[in-house]
Amino acid sequence: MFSTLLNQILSDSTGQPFGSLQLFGPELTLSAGIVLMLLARLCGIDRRLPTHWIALWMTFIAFSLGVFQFVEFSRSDLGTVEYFSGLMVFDRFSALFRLGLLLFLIFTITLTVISGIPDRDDAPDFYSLLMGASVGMLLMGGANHLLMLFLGVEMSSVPSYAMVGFLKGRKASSEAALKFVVYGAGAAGVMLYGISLIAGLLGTAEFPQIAIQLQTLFAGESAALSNPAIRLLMLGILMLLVGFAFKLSVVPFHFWTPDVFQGASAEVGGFLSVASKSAAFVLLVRTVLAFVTPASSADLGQIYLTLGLGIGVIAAITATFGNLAAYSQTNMKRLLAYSTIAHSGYMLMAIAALIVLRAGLEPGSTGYDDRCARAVEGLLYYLAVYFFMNLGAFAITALIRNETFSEEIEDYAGLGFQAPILAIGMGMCLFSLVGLPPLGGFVGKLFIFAAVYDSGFVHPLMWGILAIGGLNTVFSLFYYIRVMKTMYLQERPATARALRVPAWSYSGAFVLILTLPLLLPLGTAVQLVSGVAKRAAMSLFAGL
Amino acid sequence: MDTVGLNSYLLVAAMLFVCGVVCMAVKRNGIGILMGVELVLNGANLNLVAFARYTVLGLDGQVMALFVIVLAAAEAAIALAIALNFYNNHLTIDVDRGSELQG
Amino acid sequence: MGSTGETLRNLLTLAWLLPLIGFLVEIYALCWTHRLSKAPAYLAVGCIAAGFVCSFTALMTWGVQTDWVVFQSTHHDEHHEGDHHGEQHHADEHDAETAHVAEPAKTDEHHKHAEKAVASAPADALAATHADHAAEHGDGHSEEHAAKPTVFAGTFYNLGSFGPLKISLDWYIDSLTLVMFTMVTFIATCIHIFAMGYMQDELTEDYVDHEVHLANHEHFHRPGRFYRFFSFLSLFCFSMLGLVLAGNIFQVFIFWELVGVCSYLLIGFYVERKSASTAANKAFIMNRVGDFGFLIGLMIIWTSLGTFQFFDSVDAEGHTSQVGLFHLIRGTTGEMQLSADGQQVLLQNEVGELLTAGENLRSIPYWLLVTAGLGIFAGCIGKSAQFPLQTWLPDAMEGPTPVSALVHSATMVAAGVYLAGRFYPVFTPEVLLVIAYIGCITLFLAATIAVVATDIKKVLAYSTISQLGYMMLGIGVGGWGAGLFHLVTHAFFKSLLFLCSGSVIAGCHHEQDMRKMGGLWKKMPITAATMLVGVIAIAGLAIPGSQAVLGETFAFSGFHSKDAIVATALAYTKLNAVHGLLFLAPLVTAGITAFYMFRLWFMTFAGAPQDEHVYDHAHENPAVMTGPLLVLSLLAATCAIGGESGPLYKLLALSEAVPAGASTAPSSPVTIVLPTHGQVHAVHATAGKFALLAAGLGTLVAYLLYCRKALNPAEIGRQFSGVYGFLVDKWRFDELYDFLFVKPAHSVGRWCQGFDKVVLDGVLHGASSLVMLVSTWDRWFDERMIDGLVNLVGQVTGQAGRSLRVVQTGHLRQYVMWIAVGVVVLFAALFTALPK
Amino acid sequence: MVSPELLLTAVVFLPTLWALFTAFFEPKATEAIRYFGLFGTALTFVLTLIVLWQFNPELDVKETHAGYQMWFQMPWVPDWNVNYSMGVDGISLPLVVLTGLISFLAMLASWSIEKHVKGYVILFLLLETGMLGVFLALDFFLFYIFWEVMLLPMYFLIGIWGGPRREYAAIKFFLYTLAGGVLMLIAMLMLYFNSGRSFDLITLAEIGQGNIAEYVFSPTFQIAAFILLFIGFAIKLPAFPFHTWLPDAHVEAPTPISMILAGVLLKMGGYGILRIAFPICPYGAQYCAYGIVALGVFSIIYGAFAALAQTDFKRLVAYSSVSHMGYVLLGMGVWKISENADDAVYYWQMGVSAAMFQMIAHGISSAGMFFMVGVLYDRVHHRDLNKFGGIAGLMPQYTGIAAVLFFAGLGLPGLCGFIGEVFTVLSAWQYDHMLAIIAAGGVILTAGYILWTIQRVYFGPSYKGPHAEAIVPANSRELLVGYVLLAFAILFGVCPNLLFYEMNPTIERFVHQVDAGYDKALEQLQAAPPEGVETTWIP
Repeated sequence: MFSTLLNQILSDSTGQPFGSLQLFGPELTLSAGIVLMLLARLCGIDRRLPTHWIALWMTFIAFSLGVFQFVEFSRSDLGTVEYFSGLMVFDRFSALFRLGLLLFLIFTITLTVISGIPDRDDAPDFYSLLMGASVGMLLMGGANHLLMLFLGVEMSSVPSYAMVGFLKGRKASSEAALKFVVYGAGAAGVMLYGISLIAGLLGTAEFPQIAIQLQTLFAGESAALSNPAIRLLMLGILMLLVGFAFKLSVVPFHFWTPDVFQGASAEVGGFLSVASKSAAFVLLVRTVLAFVTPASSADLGQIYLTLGLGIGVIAAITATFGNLAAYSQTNMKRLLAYSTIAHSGYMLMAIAALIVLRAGLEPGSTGYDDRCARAVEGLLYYLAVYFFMNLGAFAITALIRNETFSEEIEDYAGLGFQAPILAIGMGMCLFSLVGLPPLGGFVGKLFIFAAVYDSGFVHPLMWGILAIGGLNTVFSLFYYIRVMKTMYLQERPATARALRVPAWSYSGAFVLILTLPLLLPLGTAVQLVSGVAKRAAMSLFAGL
Repeated sequence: MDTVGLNSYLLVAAMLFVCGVVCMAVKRNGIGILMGVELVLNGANLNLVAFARYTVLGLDGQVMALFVIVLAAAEAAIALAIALNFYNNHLTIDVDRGSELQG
Repeated sequence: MGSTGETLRNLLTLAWLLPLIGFLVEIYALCWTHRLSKAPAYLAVGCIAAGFVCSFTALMTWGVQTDWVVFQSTHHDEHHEGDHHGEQHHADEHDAETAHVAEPAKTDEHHKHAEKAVASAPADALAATHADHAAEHGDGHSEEHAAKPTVFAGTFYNLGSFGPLKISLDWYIDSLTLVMFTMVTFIATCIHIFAMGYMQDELTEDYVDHEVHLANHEHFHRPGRFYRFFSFLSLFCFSMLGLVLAGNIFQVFIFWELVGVCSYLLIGFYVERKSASTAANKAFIMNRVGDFGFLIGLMIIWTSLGTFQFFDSVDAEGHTSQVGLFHLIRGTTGEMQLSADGQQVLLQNEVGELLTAGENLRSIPYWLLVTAGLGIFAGCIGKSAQFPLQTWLPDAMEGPTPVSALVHSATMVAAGVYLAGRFYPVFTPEVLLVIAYIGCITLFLAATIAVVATDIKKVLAYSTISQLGYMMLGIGVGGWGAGLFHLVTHAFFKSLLFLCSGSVIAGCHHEQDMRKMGGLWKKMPITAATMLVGVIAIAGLAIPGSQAVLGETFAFSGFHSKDAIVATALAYTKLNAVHGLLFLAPLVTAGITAFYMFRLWFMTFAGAPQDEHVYDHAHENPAVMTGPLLVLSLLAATCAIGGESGPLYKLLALSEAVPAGASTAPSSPVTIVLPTHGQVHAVHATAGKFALLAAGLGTLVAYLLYCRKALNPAEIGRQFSGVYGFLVDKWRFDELYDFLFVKPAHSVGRWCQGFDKVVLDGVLHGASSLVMLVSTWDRWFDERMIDGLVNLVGQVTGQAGRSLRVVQTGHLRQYVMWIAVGVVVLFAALFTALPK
Repeated sequence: MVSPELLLTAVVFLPTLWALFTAFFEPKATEAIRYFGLFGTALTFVLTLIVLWQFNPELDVKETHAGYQMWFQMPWVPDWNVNYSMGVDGISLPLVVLTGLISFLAMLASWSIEKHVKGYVILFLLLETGMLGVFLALDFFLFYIFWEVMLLPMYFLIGIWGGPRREYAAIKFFLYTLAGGVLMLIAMLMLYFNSGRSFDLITLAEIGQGNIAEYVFSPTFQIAAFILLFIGFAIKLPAFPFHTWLPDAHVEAPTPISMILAGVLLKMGGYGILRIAFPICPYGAQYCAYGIVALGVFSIIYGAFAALAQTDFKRLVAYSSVSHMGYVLLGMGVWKISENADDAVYYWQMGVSAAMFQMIAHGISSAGMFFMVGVLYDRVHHRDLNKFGGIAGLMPQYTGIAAVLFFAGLGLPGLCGFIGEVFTVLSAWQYDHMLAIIAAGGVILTAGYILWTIQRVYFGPSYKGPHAEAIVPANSRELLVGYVLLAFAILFGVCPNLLFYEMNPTIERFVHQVDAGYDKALEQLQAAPPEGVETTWIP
């Protein structure tokens, strides 16, 4: 039995060309990297070979593996591969996510190297935590089981708690970490409780089984709230969603976000805001698709539709809240935290649209899968854009902090002409966050809005949500442009420290590499990424 | 209600959960809050095990519970470390003292 | 159209464009090279004189072409002649425009239509005229000239076309055009020459403007602007000639505005003087008020009739592609065709057939046509300074005197009358009535103000307004020829008068107050003599009984033309007794006119000098200024020779588009009957006697008051101080308009401004502060509300659960608490939202 | 023949390329950067002239692509059916050339910019790309991108190089336009999802006009879409009550940017209405026509009154823009459907032509007026109307040009403003008598505020404000800009047919197509009452 298991893990005993461990390669590489770094410190190698090189190289290897897998997998005709006896799943969707995440990791590590945030002593710990959290996120991306869902969430969260508190000797940092861990743990507890309810009710925790079990459970029974099973199920789903809401900082589970982002270093903030959100969204898509299937009975479909609309409303509230609350911020990181909340709202609209379309459209009607896939595609595209624009904003905040020792917006005055590369980069990121063409943020927002509009054909409330989304674009302009205004329209005080960040420095090059993709390809050569995103999104539906 | 059935377990688990949540909400001591977290997690664990026993969830539930226990341990470790850090900076473990970040 | 048309077009176009070329050269070349030489003046004079030669040649060409029809009907007795001209003209005009079609049978057809038109004409009051009319057509008189067109028209180029709608620059030449061209270019030439002397002092690098006082009590110094004056004059001549040459009403509007702006530039020539620039603004804006009406008229015509052209345009194959306005409204006979209920005016084509659109007859509602006519006339009111827009013209005297002579008496202000005449076929009787009354009010009102005016130019300005009122009245009472006749004669004597006053002013070193003059005839004999000619002309004096001796009344031009107007007015009043005022007012005013004009002359030239300083320095002007005076006085005396049998009147009358008396008064509240030529002629002698009597009386009073000093005018002024003050204040129109329009406009402007600032921006700012408020509220909500809620829940939990110490809030715990609260709230929400 | 892909792409992106090159200049080499930028705008202008030269207005419609010449289409985002598609017709061509011209002149007027010249030139050139792109794009997505692309450069151009209240003005401009853009975006999505996923303006217009059987824009749908689009464009136009950004933006913007704003940016509103709102939603347009006309008339009067109350020279000119752009709305809206007058459509055609003409004319005259204000401001650094006077004596040649340009704004015959204003008003009578009369009343007010301004600024014995010593006659660069604008003002005033010739065939086709589109929508409405928005879907 053990040999069978081993065999199953190592080879393609599931009848597929990809072995489980092979598919798990990038995660393994990262784990190996963690071990290597810790060993290196043990042996004192880190005094000669800076730890970040190990982190960078191992991540790069993992990335290469990911690329290899992606290419290989794209060549094959396989839609979905389950591995680790169905705990994990591999498809183009997760392959793409994996690529993106690893690339993001490379960027983050590079950023930390440039900005020098972990000092030499702490580097192994920091990078271990970073890569460990990434492993957790990778698990989230491929989770095919409620347990993996929980494990992924926790594995990504727990190292994050530590990273937030990494600015030693800073009150704010430790406070943020404590808040984060308590809040996170509480949310995780609620989520786990929800998972236990769902698993118990359905008698299964495997995603593909959930829909089938739901069918059998409610076969012949009314799926209305009068049915206690439904009440229990709803409670479970709600608690599950609370866990997601925490990860995504959706109102009213967002309270940790500003405090944590302000307390943590900008680099960590960037990592949290992009990677952890992306992973959560990817996982949410998977979860949603596990529950909401074309096979859902009409009653259940109605319930899901209501749920989807509810999520839409919450998304609208989140976006509005985030944008409004960002107005009165004076700290750049805190502002970006609220902006993160707002953008979670936008992206959650895509999820709402997905649920509404999935539950409300007549299964088998023309373009049923395609229309749902477009919602996911929009989300993916937005995540891709978000990757660059939000990391860019945090990175530039970090770089400016390194120069001016301040993260207060008022200290940015006149930077536009002293450090043009940083200011222009910041401008591109922020305007992309607003959603102005020809930057990627516009295209992403357009795709999401398109999906939301499309779902409006199912229920007009979604059009209202779209209108609020549009309005929010205008709201958001104010506080983003306030930063630009400070940088360009105000004079730098004579007493302020002059700074020079030339374009040909590492920082300059990094900013360029990070922000140019917003314009090209994400903003203009849209097809490049949108094609990939579309195929990835379609792969979620082909198998169902 | 002669026999101890699934519902009894669930009830106990629910009580644990609620206790945990209340503990998290009202305790000022950081460690106390962490204990609340443990209560919540264990409530869920009890659920899982009970479901494993009484429903078709079977072994899955028990395995999940095991994993959760491990995770809880890891989480507790990190949380304690952070609490220690907090203590280092604030010379207290009273979470109410940490209100520098707000607004 | 044949070679004559082209010749005429070329000549007049040349005359029209020469001043423009002059303007461009003056303003862009000579201003740099010849600022201080007279070259700009020579160029301007050359251009306008060449224009006069061209115009005169054109007049001759036209005469030859038409076999001098003007002079051929002298064998007829006068009654016949009057009627005859109207009829003949119609035939001619009709033929002219279709001459190239060369249809021999056309004339007969034309008559047939004419008869048909008569048969269907509803207005019985005019039946006699119609019968007369038709009979005239039958008698063959007109046919001898049938092949000799008197109207030539065509298109220069297209401004824009929209489907079948076309707007173009056209030309339209008939005897009226030619007379106007010749008159304008001639007078302009004289005035240009005069101005060379008058503006002499501008030929300096350091011109001292004594009217402008600087803050440091010095006079204003500036370089002279001799060249600029002449360039503006040239531009004005171009615009004025363009107005006359225009072949469609839209083009008239274009040049209408252009003469307006030239007038603006010339009034405001002394831009440093606040009064000058204000007067310029006033002139332009008052004109714009009139143009507002003009524009409404244009809109109605354009929309209802689909064309602006006076004439029928012809496509390449020789078919009429667009019937002109005159034929649309009046057909070939000069009669309007009304629908059965009298509410619609049916449109006709170039041979008098009714036009159809689909199955319906094309028509324009009668009231719209009335409105259109009133609108166009509103433009005339503005341009000709008629009541109630008369106030700008006296102020316009701020311009140099040659400008007043050319622009504000002889030509531009007369353009309103010209347009009323040109557009006469489109006017309905109701419009004519309005025109008559406006003219009537104006002529009296202006004359009364002139009586008390003391500024020599202001007197002339009011006299101009009054005389323009006469012309309007003439046109309004159906005396088309009389009105335009007066236009031409007035142009001569009024430009003469203004130039004389200019000569006086120049001779007295820019003193304009008549109270400081007196006895100047000794110092300036030529000016005094020529001005006397002008005064007699405008007063309408004649030698009684000379008719018996000479075969016609011996009088200067003004007598003849004013006589014609008064006679028409009398005939009109006889037919429409209700409107008796239309005869009485001009008659009385004829007396007043004579009074104030002689008052002017006596105060200036006769008696003893009132101001020694002025008198001592006064001197006669050089020949360059007196020469034009002599030439103009000759013409002022003789241009109307022969009266209504003379060449000028007959030349003009040839262009009369609508037969006298031809009109239809449908079911409108006012019934008006217009007099025919015959009816006018019948009362001519009577009217002439009345008019002469009035003028004589006026002259006598003036002589007694101001020459013989039989009474003290100042004493009379004191005795009637109420009336006197009222007249001196120009009937207080300026104050009224300021109160009614200017101040409210500024207030509304401020309101709009305030609305923008307070309401619109207020909404924006309010919204933004609301957002800020919500944003801070968010924050507050985060800090307080949640705290409070959590405290509450915490307390409740604590009391219900175990005994806890007093719960003290802390952020972190509240955050965590919110998880639980959130779940509960959301679950509750879900339960309410989900289907039960 | 140059290939259209290359030509039009070059027209649009040459300035961008130039901006890229400019980025490599040493920031201190200001003079070189200015000349380089000038060269770039000149080259772009030449390219627009080549487009003009290649355009043949008399070409039979069958030889063109639905009336568009130099049309091309390349897939851009095939998944979303977004195409890179451009072309010109009689509506866009004059505006393209105008953009080229005004940009060139504005760059020539930019010598007064002293600070951060490099950044200025780069942003200026990017702005030009946006403007040209808007006029050439034939794909809604592309159009929208260009539309929004202008925002950023404009924001910074006002915000950095503007006057004292520049931050406020810049954000106000940004906010208004972005809000309009969001409405347009929603409308764009509506159209996209109801047309079988098409952004192609030609296809959308065909559907809107009922020429494609599979898809129908129902009347209610058209009304909703039209209102969204219209507000989006009316903000840019700007029409009351969306106009308050304009005075602030104009006043605070540096002179060349005011020229661009008034000369080109405002035209985008009108262009958008003609290119998108009307053809795609004929029923909606007809439904709202009265509102459009009323709004136009109200803007005319309101702008004129507000101008009368100004004491700031530039603000006055800005309000005059509100007034003048009201004529554009008026001309476009006079679309009367009447059963017994078949030729009403010709009056509408005249209205549309005149509105187009007014846009061009206003582009010339208002750009000129702003430049004239700027020339004075450069010298005396204030704009208080009550503190001028006597400029005519001090700067005679400049005053001559200024007077003519102001008279062009006043609508004096022989100058470009006249044709646009009077033709629109002439076309309005058949639509509504009362509104036409009110609009005609605008001529009095216009004369009032313009003459009063001229009197206060140019006339009078002496200059009353500060910095009297700085008033020197205009230099040759300023005169060049002035004379070029003057020449065009006179040229179009005397020979309006030069413009009408280019536009008329297109506009004639436009009105007839839209008219027919309305009829079809009406038939549909009468055949079956609408029941909400219909869903159409093609994978």
